Amino acid sequence: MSNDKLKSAPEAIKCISSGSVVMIGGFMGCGSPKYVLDKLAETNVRNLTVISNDTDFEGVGVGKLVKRGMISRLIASHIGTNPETGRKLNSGEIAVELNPQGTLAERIRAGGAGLGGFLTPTGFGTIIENGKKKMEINGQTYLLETPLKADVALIKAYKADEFGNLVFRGATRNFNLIMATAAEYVIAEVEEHVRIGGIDPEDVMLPGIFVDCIVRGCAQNVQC
Amino acid sequence: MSNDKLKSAPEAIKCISSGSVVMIGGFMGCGSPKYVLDKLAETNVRNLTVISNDTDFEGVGVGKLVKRGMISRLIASHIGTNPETGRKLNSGEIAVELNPQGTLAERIRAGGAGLGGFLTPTGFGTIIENGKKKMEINGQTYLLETPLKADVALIKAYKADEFGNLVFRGATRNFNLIMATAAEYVIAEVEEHVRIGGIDPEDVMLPGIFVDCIVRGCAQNVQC
Amino acid sequence: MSNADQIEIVKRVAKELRDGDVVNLGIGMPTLVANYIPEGIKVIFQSENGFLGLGSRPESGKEDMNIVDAGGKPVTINPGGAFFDSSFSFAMIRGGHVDKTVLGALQVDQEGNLANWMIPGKMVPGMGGAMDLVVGAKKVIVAMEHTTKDGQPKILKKCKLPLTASQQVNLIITNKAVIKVTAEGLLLQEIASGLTVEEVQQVTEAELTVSKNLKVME
Amino acid sequence: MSNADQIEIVKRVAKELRDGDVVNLGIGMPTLVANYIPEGIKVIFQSENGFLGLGSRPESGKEDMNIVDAGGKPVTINPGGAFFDSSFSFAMIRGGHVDKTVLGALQVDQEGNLANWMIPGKMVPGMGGAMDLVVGAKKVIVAMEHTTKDGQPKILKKCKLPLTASQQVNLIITNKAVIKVTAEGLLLQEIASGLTVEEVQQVTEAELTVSKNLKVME
Repeated sequence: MSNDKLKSAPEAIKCISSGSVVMIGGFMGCGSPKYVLDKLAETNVRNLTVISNDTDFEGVGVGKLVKRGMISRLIASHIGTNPETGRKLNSGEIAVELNPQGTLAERIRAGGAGLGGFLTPTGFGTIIENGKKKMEINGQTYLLETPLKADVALIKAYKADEFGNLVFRGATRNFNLIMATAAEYVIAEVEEHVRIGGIDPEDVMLPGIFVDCIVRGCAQNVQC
Repeated sequence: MSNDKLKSAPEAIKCISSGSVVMIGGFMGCGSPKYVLDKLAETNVRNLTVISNDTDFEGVGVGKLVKRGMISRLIASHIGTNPETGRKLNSGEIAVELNPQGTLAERIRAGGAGLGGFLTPTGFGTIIENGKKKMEINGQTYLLETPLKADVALIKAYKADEFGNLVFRGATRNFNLIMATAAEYVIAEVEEHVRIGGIDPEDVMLPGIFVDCIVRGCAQNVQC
Repeated sequence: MSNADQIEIVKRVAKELRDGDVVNLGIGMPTLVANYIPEGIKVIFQSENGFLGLGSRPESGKEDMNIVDAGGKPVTINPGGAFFDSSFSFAMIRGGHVDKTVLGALQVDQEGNLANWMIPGKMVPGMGGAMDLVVGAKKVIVAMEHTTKDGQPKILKKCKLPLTASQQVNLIITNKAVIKVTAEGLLLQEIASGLTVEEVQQVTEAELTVSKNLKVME
Repeated sequence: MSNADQIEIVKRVAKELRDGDVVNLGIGMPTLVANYIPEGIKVIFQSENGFLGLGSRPESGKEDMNIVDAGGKPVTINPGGAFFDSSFSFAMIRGGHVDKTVLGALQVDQEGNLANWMIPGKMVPGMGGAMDLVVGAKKVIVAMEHTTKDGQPKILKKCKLPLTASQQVNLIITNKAVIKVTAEGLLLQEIASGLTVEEVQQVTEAELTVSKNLKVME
């Protein structure tokens, strides 16, 4: 087994083609795989279904994919920080499905965990319940939410070893960690890359079996 | 706010009374809060409902509660390592509900996460499905499993700070981490106790808001 | 709303917080509550993007872009804090491990219904974490100006905008009043200095029951 | 079962493993598979109590009781391994992130049903993680002696004991044969050296279809 999963960004993103379902980690740009997204924005793939918490800010990160018209369907919890997404929602260019943030996170976790769905109290009595099965358990009503999976997940971590074990910094775990469990192919953009043994098993935040490919990116504040 | 949640074991376990529902962490004794269990075994509480993966070995850890006849109901995934539990199951002294280990873990997580239940493929086509609602999602049949909660959770970690932030070692996270989220009152037995700031926020495995009380115990191999 | 009004609101909200509370502050005005925590109590702020122990804004030039609040702005984490992922964060929120959440509102009604996430055909930013927070937090405090900019009531008999959550609001704190949501309707507990009950009722669509212990807001 | 028979079985199981596979070995005989991994391939062992990278037994006196296998016995973790909690471990298992699991069986049948966790009125140790593993692992390999101690078939038309999982077994490896479970029933792919197909069928209740490429077990 070749332990080293390191690839160049253009090589890594060959797994994404028009029509792919792509999960993208990050929270308003924090912990977003910006370098890989920049490279993806240079390709001609179209008609992507993107699952991400938000669409970052206009023209940045996921926002680049929005600007270039690469996304036809979006599942997110918040698009307010990127007005262009709102405009494309209104014009019909992007079909947007808004999920409560906790429901979105839990649906992704359920996808990675082999669950058929879960019952949440969130959204009961709101338009979020439209079309969903309702169930009463111990006198409380819950909505049945179903799992989300993807063809590819683009995530960002601070450090990877050659096997793909990941360490995150600060609040960047957000959607990155769970998305890595719910996609067929996982590309992790990292700032540091070390040999096996360079990350203590006690410090691993996401085991390497979930990571298919590692791309060297840059620190959060720096342009690659 | 007094940040220091440190208590003596006898003081801590006053929250447990006859009839309490108690979650107990550990996996065949690994990561088991043995010192707190020893102290609990010296009390006269009876009729406990215990939720734990197993009942350790005969007369050890949870096994002490079994031996002293303190448990009337047990929810576990495996009792094979403690033949006394099997004998008390057969004699009717303990009502045992066996759950698949993944279902048990997920039910506890669901209890802590405010979910009304989840759909799992595990147990379909076996006696585990008896009395449970079945649902078909995308052509696969799942069982609806409901959350578990407890009055008290007894858990074991390696290190705590004064606020109750916990660090675990090795494979001892097992059921300890999730149980701390699913009980009204959580007692953490630890080997080391440090000031606030003594555990870096990046290294915290369970946030202190889940821990009500810290008891100084001993290392895994050592008798207190 | 005037700055002075905002500060009156957030100061009054801060008095609702108790020692040891785990609190999530919504973006906008609610974040200001952190500046007015009464002396002698310690509150732990939760940031739903993944940490506990949200601290003050970093000095200019010392920002760590790996640590941002739920509005995406750089912040700090206090000693004793902890980071985690989004599924754990919302397990915490939905599971009742957050004591109080403070949010703004477009509308709130006498049943404790809250609308604060969209205006159909106009503004659809998305609900973010608000729906989970309002359902999951033990106590939901709405902090807002009493009326809209053009003086229309925001405290209604029945919300007209799409709801964020059904029957979850516990307390409404505005620049004019403190109102408790009860099973019997809205209970006026405090009014701003210089106002009469009638004046508050006049700008409130829902009917207010006046508490026997009606006080002046401080 | 003789030690030699056991070793033949686990050696043959080991040949099913591919470079990079994530593998969970059931307690008992399956754990021996780890000793016979073919040269040049690297396998990552998962231990359902909470880690990846399960290594060899520690030297006597060097046991770390914080690191035990799913049987509660002290083991080691290899460099590149990782620890996690039980809910994450079973998310991994149920979610299809474990490539292969190897388990013993009391009975297995022509539909791929497996019974290995209880004998009513006699032995009720509990299923532990077996039900999740058999449902979740991409490939389920049963490793067992071909018959019971008194020579009764364990490979049946229909399991009589309570099932561990329904229709999940992919391959059965015994001291007498390698049998693939297909939609059309059991396919005999290999037989132990010195045995005839008839001899294997005689101790197998379910009907065996003989593969066109029938081989001798190695």
